[in-house]
Amino acid sequence: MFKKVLIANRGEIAVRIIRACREMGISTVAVYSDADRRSLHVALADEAYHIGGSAPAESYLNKERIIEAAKKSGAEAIHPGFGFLSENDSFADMCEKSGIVFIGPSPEAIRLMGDKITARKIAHDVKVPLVPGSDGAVSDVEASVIAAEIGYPVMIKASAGGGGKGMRLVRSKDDFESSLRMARSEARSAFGDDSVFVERFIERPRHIEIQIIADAEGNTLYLFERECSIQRRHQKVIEEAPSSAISSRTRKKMGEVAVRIAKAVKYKCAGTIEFIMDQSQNFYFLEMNTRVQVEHPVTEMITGFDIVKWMIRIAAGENLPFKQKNIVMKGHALECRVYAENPETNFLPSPGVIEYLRTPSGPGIRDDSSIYNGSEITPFYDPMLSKLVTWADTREAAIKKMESALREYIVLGVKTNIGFLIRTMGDDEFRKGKIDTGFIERHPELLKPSAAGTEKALIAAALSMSSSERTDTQSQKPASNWKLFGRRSGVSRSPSL
Amino acid sequence: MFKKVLIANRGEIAVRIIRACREMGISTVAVYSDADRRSLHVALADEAYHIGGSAPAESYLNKERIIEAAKKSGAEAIHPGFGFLSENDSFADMCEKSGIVFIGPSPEAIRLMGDKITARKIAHDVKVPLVPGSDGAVSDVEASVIAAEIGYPVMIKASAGGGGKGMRLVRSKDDFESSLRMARSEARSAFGDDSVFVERFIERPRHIEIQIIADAEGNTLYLFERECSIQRRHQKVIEEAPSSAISSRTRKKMGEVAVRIAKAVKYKCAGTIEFIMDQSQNFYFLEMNTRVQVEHPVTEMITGFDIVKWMIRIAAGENLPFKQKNIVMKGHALECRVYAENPETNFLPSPGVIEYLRTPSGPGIRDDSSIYNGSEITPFYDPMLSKLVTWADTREAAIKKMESALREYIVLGVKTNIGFLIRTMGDDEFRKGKIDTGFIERHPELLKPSAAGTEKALIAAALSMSSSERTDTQSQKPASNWKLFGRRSGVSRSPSL
Amino acid sequence: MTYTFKIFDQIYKITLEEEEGQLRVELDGGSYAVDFQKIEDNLYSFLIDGKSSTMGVFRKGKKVQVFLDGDLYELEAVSEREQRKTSHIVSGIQEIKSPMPSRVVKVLKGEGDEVALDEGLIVVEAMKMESELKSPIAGKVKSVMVKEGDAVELGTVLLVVSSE
Amino acid sequence: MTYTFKIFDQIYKITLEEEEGQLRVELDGGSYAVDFQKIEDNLYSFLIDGKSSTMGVFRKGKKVQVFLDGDLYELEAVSEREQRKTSHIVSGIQEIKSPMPSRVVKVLKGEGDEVALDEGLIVVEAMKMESELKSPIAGKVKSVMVKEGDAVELGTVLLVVSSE
Repeated sequence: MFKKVLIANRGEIAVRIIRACREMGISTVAVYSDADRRSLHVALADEAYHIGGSAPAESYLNKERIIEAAKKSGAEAIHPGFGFLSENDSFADMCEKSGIVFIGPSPEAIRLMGDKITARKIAHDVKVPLVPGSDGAVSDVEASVIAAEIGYPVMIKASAGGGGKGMRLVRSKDDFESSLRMARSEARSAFGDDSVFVERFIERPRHIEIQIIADAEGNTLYLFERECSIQRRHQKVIEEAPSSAISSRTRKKMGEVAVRIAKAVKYKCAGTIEFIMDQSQNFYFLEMNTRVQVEHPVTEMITGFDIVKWMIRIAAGENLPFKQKNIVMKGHALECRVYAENPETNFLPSPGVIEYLRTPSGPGIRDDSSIYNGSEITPFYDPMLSKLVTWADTREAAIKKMESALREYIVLGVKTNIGFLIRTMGDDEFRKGKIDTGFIERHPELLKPSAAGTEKALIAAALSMSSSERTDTQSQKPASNWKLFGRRSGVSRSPSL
Repeated sequence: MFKKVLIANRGEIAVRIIRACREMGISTVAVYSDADRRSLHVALADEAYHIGGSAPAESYLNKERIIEAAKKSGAEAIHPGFGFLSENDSFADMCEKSGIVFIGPSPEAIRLMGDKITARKIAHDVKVPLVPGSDGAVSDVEASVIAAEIGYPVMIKASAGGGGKGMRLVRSKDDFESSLRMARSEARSAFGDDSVFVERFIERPRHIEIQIIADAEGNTLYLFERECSIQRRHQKVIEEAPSSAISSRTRKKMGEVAVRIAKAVKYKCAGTIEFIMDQSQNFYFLEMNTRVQVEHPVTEMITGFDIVKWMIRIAAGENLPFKQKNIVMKGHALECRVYAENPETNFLPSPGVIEYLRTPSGPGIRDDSSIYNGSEITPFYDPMLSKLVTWADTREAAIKKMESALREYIVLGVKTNIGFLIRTMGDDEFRKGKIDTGFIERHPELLKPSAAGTEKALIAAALSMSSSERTDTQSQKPASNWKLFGRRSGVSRSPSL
Repeated sequence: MTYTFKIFDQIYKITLEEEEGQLRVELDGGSYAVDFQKIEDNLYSFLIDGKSSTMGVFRKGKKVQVFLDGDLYELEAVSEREQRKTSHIVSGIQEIKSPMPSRVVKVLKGEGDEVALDEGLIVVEAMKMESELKSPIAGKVKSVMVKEGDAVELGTVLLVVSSE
Repeated sequence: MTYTFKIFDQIYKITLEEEEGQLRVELDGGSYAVDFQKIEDNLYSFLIDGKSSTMGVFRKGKKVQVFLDGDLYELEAVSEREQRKTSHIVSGIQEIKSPMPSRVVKVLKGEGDEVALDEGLIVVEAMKMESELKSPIAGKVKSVMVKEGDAVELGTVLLVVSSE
């Protein structure tokens, strides 16, 4: 096993990987940008190296600086997390050439699956159904012709993309040109490549993905599905496992298809095959993510399988001691991504300092987070604060647990989507599992604070007005109860704020 | 199912029960003493009623005030938690007579098992082995005669006791008199009854207990064992499930014995049968706790069974839909009780305000706690801050996870036993499972900070001396990174504290 | 003491009074006993007729934000005179402000350009996500304050559009 | 700047100096590059030769407490003269102080009573747990400051014992 691993990432996924390493007795090396000196991944790692400016291009995308930090620290392997360099085949190649193990699949597998057009060809070759669309990157003119051919609505997607960047849904011909321009521009700034392709948009589609894991000997297992249909701006917000929409027959079929795709590229590592599914359980290959997924915890909760630890073990040469039949699922898990964003203004990010934080905990609660009291959400990176995960024996119980846990969350200093998540947990369609990727668009009422809290808010506001002149003297922490012993009741019923 | 439940307790167990109710759609009513107005159980409950002064006798032991609060709020049932009124048969009786369901066993079962001498008789009747000792409460003279008869070391125990109060180990005749006096005095102030009994002390004993659950129809299941051998001052500090010391044959035997005892008193509710076990897996009945146990989470983690929810369901008239064969265990769970106390001064409590708190989280971590940033540990109640629980596939992995999680814990403002717990997780005997109730006594080196941190502490101390004159200007929070954008590097390498 | 607030475009009157050492609130015809305790700066535990809530309270002049159950409620103290005003007519001169610290990716309209209601004016990027800001009125671009590549703060005026 | 501290009954010298904008520490023959950042009041993130630690630091006069990995390290700044002093001889007059806020349950010895080393003097209770405080020396009880039932603060002198 490795003695030391460098984590080429930040935020909660860096923390997740550092925790896995600590528990395995592996020393950890963090890297950080100017903006991240106070971040939790720096605090929790054994060592930390500064690698450049706050903009990702100057630090977390700076391959040379990261390799340099690995060499300086003596790390034998690099875990890339997700985003940044995780699906960059040339970085995986550089690691190999520097004698450092890249904790992920081969550069070749990344390259093949990283290009969506190649990936579709591979899937097609192993008889996996595909959504009709352009056969590859297209010019502006071709794009509009193909869009007309397959019929609106269509999706425009960045060839090099992922995570919803450079992706646009176009419902009518009139919007096509401007959407194409936006998609290319986003693709260029996110991936340095503005190629896009076009495909049919499936009405009320569900996003279902299969988690797979494979070792160097080619043992390839599927860890069942995740349903990730609740999305905003084409980014997942709520994920769950298992999906309430598929039969065990479909589950098995999807799992076997996923394993077939992985084997086609001699895949070795954890990976995810994403599918789009229509309302009749017909599924089509979307893409493969050749890395750990944001939403991997829900799979861990229902299987008891630690995906991150196994990625590290496989990279270190261990083989999976399980067979497919040893992988069983129990109960239901739900993940809510808590973002520093404002649902009322189309989910605009809300950077700032976490002035006060109280997180939910207790039975069946898992909080994968990188925030703490006093931590800072900068505008340089994804505004995800935490992944709140619940497990219970049924979907209904997991939803109730999530709703209750979200109500315990207190985050002051930045706006969050917690209220929106609470309302979604209470939504009748959501509870019944009637979800698809258009769910949020269809439910604008979930975005606004509910009027239910109006009276309470009014009382709090009135008290704050009445106490304006005393703010300064009241801003200290209350004295210890021990000291207040004698004069307790006066304090307990203080009539003004 | 109940619409509203009153929780007649405080601290983390009140929070645990409130969370269970919230998730079941039951409204919750908290009660609080003067010292607890700002406590988490008050914040998380739907309603809260003040019931008196900070001393337990004036509030959490005040039966009339609690029943009054239940009637006023319209609560249909009362959950007593542990400690306080949880094993008070007259309170259970009062509830019944007031038309309020007591979430626990019948007053009769509490009464029978609450008196240790009666409990021993019942166990003896159903052929459960007992530790040799006095047959009941004894006078000072009788006590010393019996002690001499069964041979030192002997234990003195309060008849009405529990939780280590009024309990004393006596290793030689010389100490007997003073120990007896202390035990009686503690028993009197804790339970209002100074009767004690005497029994043989088993060398290097392990404390093993069986969790049972029984419904009104008499379906009685055992949820396997917990090992609670790591104790200080006769109070449990670290618990785990399963025990690494017992064979599956012993496990089954103990489970069946426990069910026999429960059935003998027509037990209905969750309960725990405590045994003392010698190094050859011979076990003797100690006592039955007719309530939820502090350490119930480890059982929940390995079985996926929610003990608190089932207590409520059974009290509401539901029956267990499981058979013994449906209860399976998976993996290993560990619980560490994090106390505000100083291990170096024989675990003296350390009350105060939590000035800063950062808790561990992530996969396999469960933190049952009632503290938060700014909360207060008063000298009126048990100084337990949190029960940190880890789950992993093996005991070794659960220990490593616990060690890593404990290192993430930051609590400023009060002294804690976290360092002691970290060192215990790293102790060779503990890792090998060579534990017994004398473990902490045998390992005084675990109580003191390790010298490993000396250099780091010296560096921090020197920096604090060098910065004395600048303390005030530095005491603000750092400005937003966004604002510091341009002058970042100067700040990031600030050469003085 | 009576206060008047606007929230969700509704006007509410609320009265605070002390009665035998107990704070009482009159609101919308109801009367409530209120007890509260400070938890930390800006964070309070409330018991309103025995019902428990933890709320964050942030006041800046006449505006008060209240954090409750994951939501931020925005209230505004209003005077008698303001209560009679109807909501703003969206016309006249409109400033397009940056909704957060961001970078200007593309300026879609120049000075003097005609714009339709909801037509895109400018594209900004923050946290790797692009947002197109649209015109709240039909009219003409009066001035453009920024150029592509500029880093802008929250509230920076980017363009001014006029309906005249 | 050089500081001298006592910790675990050992004396250490530690030197801080700035070198090309980088803080360096000399300690026990080793030299370390130190970078630190404030997290909150009294809490700092340290990188010592690239090794990461989060430490709480509390200073009161010459005493410094450092929180690290669940432990509280107690350090004391010492002068040259103090370094030569040996540890206190446990004799003379000893004050028995309350180790925490508590209640006096039983006073076991009265004024003038003889006491042996480690003999019980007084029983106090806090958080429902009784503790017997023992005599650190053999001698006589000089005075008793409290009576049964008294509530006492941390550090309150309960009894005075003298070896003479």
